[in-house]
Amino acid sequence: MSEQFEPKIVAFVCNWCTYAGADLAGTSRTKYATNVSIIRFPCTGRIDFMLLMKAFENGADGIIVSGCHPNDCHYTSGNFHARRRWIVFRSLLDFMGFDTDRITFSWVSAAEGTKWASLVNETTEKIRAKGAFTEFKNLDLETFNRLHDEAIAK
Amino acid sequence: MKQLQNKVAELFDNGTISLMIGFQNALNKQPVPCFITVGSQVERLIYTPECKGNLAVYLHKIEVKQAKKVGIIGNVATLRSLIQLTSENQLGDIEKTVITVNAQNEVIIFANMDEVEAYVQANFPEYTDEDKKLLEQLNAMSRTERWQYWSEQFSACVKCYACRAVCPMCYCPSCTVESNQPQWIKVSSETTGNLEWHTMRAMHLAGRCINCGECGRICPVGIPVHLLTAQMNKDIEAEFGAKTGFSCKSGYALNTFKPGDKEQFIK
Amino acid sequence: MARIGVFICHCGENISATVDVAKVAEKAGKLSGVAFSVDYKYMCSDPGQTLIIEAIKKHKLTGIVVAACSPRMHEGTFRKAAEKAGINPYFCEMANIREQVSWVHPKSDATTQKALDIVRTLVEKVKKNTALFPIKVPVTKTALVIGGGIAGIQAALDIANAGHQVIMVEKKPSIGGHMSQLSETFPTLDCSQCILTPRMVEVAQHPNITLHTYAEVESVSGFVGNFDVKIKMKAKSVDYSKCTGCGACWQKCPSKKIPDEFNEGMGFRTAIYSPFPQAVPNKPVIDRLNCTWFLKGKCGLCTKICPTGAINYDAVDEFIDVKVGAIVTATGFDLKHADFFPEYGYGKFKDVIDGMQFERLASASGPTAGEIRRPSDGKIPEKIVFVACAGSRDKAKGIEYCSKICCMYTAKHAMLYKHKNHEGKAYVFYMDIRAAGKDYDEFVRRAIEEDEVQYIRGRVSRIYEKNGKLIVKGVDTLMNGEPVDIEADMVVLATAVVANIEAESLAQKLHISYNKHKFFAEAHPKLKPVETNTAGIMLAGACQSAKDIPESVSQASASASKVIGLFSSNELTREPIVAVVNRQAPPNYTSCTGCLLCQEVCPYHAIETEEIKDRAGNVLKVVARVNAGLCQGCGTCVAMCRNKSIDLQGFSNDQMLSEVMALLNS
Amino acid sequence: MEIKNIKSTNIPAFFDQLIKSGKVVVAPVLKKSGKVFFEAVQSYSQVATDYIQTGFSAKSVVFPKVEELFSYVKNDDGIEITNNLQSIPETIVWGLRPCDASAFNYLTEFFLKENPDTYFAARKGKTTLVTVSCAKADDACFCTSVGLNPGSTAGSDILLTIMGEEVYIEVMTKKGKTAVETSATLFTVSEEKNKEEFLAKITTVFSIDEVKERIKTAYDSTEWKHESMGCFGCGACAFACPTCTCFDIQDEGTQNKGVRLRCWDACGFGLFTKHNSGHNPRTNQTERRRQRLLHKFKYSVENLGIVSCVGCGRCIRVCPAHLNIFENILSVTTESKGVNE
Repeated sequence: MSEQFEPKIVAFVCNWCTYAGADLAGTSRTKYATNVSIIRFPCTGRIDFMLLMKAFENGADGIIVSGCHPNDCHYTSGNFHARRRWIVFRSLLDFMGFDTDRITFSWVSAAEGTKWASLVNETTEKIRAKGAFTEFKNLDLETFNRLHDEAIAK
Repeated sequence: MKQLQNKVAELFDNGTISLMIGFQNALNKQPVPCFITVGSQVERLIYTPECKGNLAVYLHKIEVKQAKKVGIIGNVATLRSLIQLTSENQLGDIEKTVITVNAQNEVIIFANMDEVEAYVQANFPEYTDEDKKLLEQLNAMSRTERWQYWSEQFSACVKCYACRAVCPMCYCPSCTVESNQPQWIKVSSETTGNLEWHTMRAMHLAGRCINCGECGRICPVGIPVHLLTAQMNKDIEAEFGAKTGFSCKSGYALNTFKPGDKEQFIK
Repeated sequence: MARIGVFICHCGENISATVDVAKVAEKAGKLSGVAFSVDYKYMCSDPGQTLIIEAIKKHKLTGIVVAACSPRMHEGTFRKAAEKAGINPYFCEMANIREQVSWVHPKSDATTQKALDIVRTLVEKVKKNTALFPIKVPVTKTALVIGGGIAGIQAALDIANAGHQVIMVEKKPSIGGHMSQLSETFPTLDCSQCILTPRMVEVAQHPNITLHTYAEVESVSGFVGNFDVKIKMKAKSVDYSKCTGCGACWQKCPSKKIPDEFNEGMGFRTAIYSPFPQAVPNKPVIDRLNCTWFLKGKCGLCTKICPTGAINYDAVDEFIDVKVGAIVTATGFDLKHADFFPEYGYGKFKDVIDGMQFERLASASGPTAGEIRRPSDGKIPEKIVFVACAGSRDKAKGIEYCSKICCMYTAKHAMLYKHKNHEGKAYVFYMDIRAAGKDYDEFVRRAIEEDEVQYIRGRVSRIYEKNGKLIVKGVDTLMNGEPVDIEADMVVLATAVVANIEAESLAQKLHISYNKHKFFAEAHPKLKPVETNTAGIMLAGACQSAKDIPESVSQASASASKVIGLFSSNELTREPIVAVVNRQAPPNYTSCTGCLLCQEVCPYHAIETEEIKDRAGNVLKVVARVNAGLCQGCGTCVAMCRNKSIDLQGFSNDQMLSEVMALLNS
Repeated sequence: MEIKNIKSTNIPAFFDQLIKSGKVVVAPVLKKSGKVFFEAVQSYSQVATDYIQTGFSAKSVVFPKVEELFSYVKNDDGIEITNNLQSIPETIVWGLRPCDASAFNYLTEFFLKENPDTYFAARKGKTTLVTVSCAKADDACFCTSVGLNPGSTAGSDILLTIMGEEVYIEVMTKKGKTAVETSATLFTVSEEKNKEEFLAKITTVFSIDEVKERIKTAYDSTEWKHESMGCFGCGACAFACPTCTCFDIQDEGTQNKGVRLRCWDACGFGLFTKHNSGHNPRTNQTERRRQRLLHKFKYSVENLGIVSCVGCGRCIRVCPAHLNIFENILSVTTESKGVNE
């Protein structure tokens, strides 16, 4: 039996809602997959799209971006700004042929520990089914010292 | 041509400008930028439909800023740059005199930015047929084909940053691509880093790019980088109804929001 | 060179049961830049903190990572420990390996690996941390109290008595709130107005309190210690500096048939009116929507009659700007009524009333002078049915919460009725009796046992009229669900307590959060029950959730003590998690381009402009500057600044990118 | 030097023999963008023949845009360092122009004269240059002004000159000879011929000797400012240039593994001379462009005795602002005749 693929997933979450929601999942002892690790931001508004790019470049197979539901933002509008940024970013990624399905956007409130757990599980399953993210790695192989390495590979 | 030269000479004579940024003919018959500092040099000035270069970018040059009173000529794309730059508070320190030549070959000297706005709004450009075709082709591709297309394009990028250098909207004194603390993007030119660079550039210009197309036109390796921002502008206009380089007071699509922005992609 | 200490907490067995803490400590010890690593049973305990402090000193640590519970739990604890050991507290980070690892994953290698990954991530972050120092901001020692009900009154008096200035804003013509409408109060049955009105007068006469009635908060800007509030003074059409409150005007006013809000529509008032006899201030306002002068342009009787010439039809809404350091929000609640209970016939049958209407009927100052008479024909009812939980705890009605006060006031109503009509019969339909307060259960027992109020556990399905009687159809669940039909003369619904209708718009002005029922949200349900998430704004009373009088008063006093605490020093210390615009050597001075596209993004209007000048005073460029007093540290400006000229202290670009890299590169 | 002939119809056969020899063959390829670039190819059918000049020069064969100097891995035993020197393949560059070939002479001097550069030496030692002389030129070409011509053999291992049906072969070096020997039967011995009529006619725009002399005092010319006004400060000219050698050493990696890279850089970038303090000795584009041009015509002459501009005209063709190097040189040397301002 072949070992099942365990994707690496990074979650970019806001401190006030989703991080607290993830804490609640813990306090409620709700079990979920180990594949997702959280990086805590003050607000979804703080999440720079470049950090998502860097996560993929450094080997993430999938990403979760999650914050407060609309109108619930601790800072009143950070999540609204984030939402607009993601609308544009997704359309750019899609135009470049990037699989935007590898990024899961979500609103998880401080009260939604269960939603957090199922979000993690569903995302893990989705990315597991997609397999490892190799597009960036392949690019590097393709071009690094291109003239020469290609020849050596032959 | 004579009309333009006379009018510019007049501007020098009455002290309205001390520097004129325009076009002149050069050896390979291509119009090239020229910088005129005295009225007697105006006979170098030309303006033809081939003068597509976006001279607005020069307004960020320290030497130009020092001239204070600057005349600048350009097509609608250039005028849009000026509008967008005004909305981003970038032209406050220059007294500029904006000139264009319309389809009837009349020289227009705008009295103020309101007039520039009115002219731009009346002559708001469409995407060029070529760009339209390319965008259509790209959008008709499957996602993986697009990925293939762009990875091949970006693998040729040498990070000469000519795309950035010619862009009037890329005026940051230090660019994030050059930041090394933290290092967002590798200095070396390899495809992932190149792709990150162009992604970042497109995101930073999304909703700000005025579609002059210079970046794609001048790329020494022929990457049509302008298509990225062109597509972004298309999407942003469709999604949020925002036009770039349209009004000095119109906002930036990405620093505002509507509570009802779409979110079906958010779980 | 960084010398990081890593401290892995077992949290008893909460962490060590599923995470191999010894292995995490061992592996963490090998990470580059880590000088010390240890695991311990309870890091947050005194010996645990001592261990950290000693390790910092002994190993000359430059930063620490405590891998334990959520930073939301103990970040403060460990930062203090770091500070005690002599390093800047912001060189302490917490790796959450309890709530987000040990409690959610089974014991396995993957769980231990995840704990280690998180530790490594935070080690890399802390390496990029910088020393941060608390921000000091001056405090304006004036408090704004929004709402003049019992909660607002209590808060205002407490703050004012502590020697600070208070500005009270009340939207109605008089303070007093719902409490002024009540007849008697549970569980003592003392007269509500008797205990309230002296407090109202005290507010009006207090030298430290400025009272603005018939006024509303228009906008709020600024930040803790330094709020700028615009107050809308609605046109009263009466000049209070001239008015003596003699009452001649409202006695003569010809528009007399206006339903009286104070009496819950069961009496009438005039167009120029003071809401009730003990109103504070006891001066009238003109209800322009019902005044003949304003409707038809004629009448003017009150002007003619006013002995001091105080009537001013030309008065307009005025706005005043005040500067306050803290805000107490005490805007109270509303009761659900009209059309919410078609099955109970409310609004259709005159004798189906709500609890507040009953209060007015029972009140000596009410429309029946305290005699309980039914609204339809003025007869004294022989049978009254009280329905508790009318709307509350009813998912179908969209209100799943308990309104908390109804069990008690229903018992009180039944009692009051029985005291006034010894022969009358009182029935109470209830779901559960929630009488958990001092002397509360005794009170309910008294109603049942001494006053013979008949309690029926079950819900009322329908109320209809038959032969001049109200037929109440319900079930008695204690009698195996046997149907119960009662022919009543009057029905009183203990309708649900809901948020003030203007709560949402006020919350948006104040930038405070609220729950889905529009009740304002406290900063922490247990530990910060009176603060909001916006520093300097406190909650008092039923605007937060349904509360009775003692609870509202306690919370008001708690809010007041928070405000007094805030005002106890001349400046306020704020967390330095704020955005900053970078500074560079000339000739750039800063990489900020001055595009100012960030200004629009900031929810707190914290981004200002700054002129950069050369030595001769010439302006070189205009760039952005963050007002550290206003900035709340969300970082939205940081993510949208194209060339990273703005960074967020504590969550800087360098830190966040290091975290991403470290998490993914083992 | 050996002189040979080959029928032009046999060129593909010769080319395929070179590929079969197991060496990497880098040749001009027409890209989708309509521009011609050097690329490793597998057959002659991929090779572009109708071009004046490739977009970029062939310098990347010996001086790649990104070159790994070494890589390191940290493990329990310590740090392990490895480099690629041993795996650099034998490479043939096909179809470069005489100007480019002569640029290799400059590159060799630059990298090997003092403190020889191991990486360059290894690559150069394994590279054979098969040059094709120019039958066509454009307005940007000015090799004749810098002492070269469309048929120069300088730097080449083999120079091919197409003379109608015949191709005239000048085998200059041992490496060239080895290349020819892969298909010895295709070649016939030839007598020396005059290539002149098969070469492009290129206008000489200035006398290099005069320029070399006058530029000595051109540093303070006010013309630099006028000539550099249009310069945006991108690196297109430097990256396209066959003799620009600016590089930047970059370490890329994480805690436990990484590489040290040599990447192309350009003295025209504002960042090139920027100090950590924020101070930048070259404050504006005028100074940066002057540096680039003086390096080509003055500093490299002083240091290595070579004018390091080969007149290929690439910088003129790629410049987004259409700046023209020889016009610039002419103007700064003309104006500064005699006096310094």
